[in-house]
Amino acid sequence: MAVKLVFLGKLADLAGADEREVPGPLDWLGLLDQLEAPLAEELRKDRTRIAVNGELVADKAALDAGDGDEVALLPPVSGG
Amino acid sequence: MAVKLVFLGKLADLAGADEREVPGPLDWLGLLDQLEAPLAEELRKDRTRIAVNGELVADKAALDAGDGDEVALLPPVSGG
Amino acid sequence: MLRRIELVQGHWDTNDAVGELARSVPDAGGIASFVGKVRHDDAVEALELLHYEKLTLPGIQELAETVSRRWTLEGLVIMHRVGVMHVGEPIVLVSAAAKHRREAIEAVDFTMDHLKSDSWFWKREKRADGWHWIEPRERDHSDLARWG
Amino acid sequence: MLRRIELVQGHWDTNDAVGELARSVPDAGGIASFVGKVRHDDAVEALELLHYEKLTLPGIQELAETVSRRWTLEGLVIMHRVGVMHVGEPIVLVSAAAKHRREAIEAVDFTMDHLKSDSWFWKREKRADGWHWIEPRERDHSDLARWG
Repeated sequence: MAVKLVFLGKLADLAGADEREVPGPLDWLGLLDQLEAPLAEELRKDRTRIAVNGELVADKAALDAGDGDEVALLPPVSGG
Repeated sequence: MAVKLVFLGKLADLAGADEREVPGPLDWLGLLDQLEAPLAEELRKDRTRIAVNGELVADKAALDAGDGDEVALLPPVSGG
Repeated sequence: MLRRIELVQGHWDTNDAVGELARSVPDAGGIASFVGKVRHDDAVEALELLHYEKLTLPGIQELAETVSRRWTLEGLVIMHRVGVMHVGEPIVLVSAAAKHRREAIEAVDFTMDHLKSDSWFWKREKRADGWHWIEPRERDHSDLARWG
Repeated sequence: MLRRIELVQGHWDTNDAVGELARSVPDAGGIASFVGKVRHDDAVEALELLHYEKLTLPGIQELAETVSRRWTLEGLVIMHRVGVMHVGEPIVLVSAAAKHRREAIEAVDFTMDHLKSDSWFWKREKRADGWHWIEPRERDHSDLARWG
């Protein structure tokens, strides 16, 4: 078991993959630690959101994910 | 030749026919003269319009139709 | 611009007309449509829409001109049924194709408001005791006022 | 109320979906529809819409809930294409059936504004030099502001 990171939109390009597994538990600083600099920079932007198991996290700094959780990194949507 | 009167909507019911021929020339008072009282009453209402050969008459009192003209009596539309 | 303005005498397939418009203007990014149908009403057996040849279609053509000046459209279809019709049958189809969504939707909205309140149709309903003429609705006039 | 909310993987016939809605809600007096298609653009070879399973469809279902609370509808169809698509293909269909015209038209307008600006899709275009991500448009946000 681990935490599954899901990269959406251009973040998948930056990550070089749609998904990645990282060891849990995972908080905000731990997540930034796991990411290459360009990804971490995108993630810090206000308009980049995070969801845990499909639930949006209101305050990214309060991220609290454990083994088996799916953490999605969501850049601004381009709309339908 | 004569003036053709065309009755639309409920005016056709009142006239008992869709069309009627009357002698020309025909002005506003002459037209009222040609019509039975219930029809004349409807025609006097502001919202009842007149068209000559498909052109709306802005001021009914200025009606001026001659032989061969088609005068349409138009009650308020009910819409499409 | 493709334009199709018609009075229709019998039942017709509104989907066919929308599909034909879509095929005719492949570059349009969006197509907005509205289909109005005869509503079910227990008391009403049939509806009849009467028109006056010298005014009704020319009036709708003029409305189409106004719409085409006000919005940038690739195509505009206005088809309006006349004669006797029954519940569930289409009365009117308005379909507008445009590069941009808002133009297409607003053009349909505007056209419907004007058709409903401001076009040369006289309507009557057949009830158990015979035919009854329908008077204009206040609502139609307030709809029209939206467009300034 | 009939509701059909779908993400569509391949090409589909929007007219079929509108026709099916019309048959399913025979009492609706009006059906308003909007179809958005991939616009022709010399520089763009293909368009790809990506979605996130845990958010995109649930988000559209929530939008449909909001629309159903705000307007009295007989039926609502929202179908949105995902994956790679080409010029002329439909991206989105919104179709609303209601007793009253204004409800149907406004519901479609509102749904489109929210789908375009506020739903979980990421879009990229394939040009001669490869794929490019599309940034959100300012226009989409001003469209949304119309609904207060």
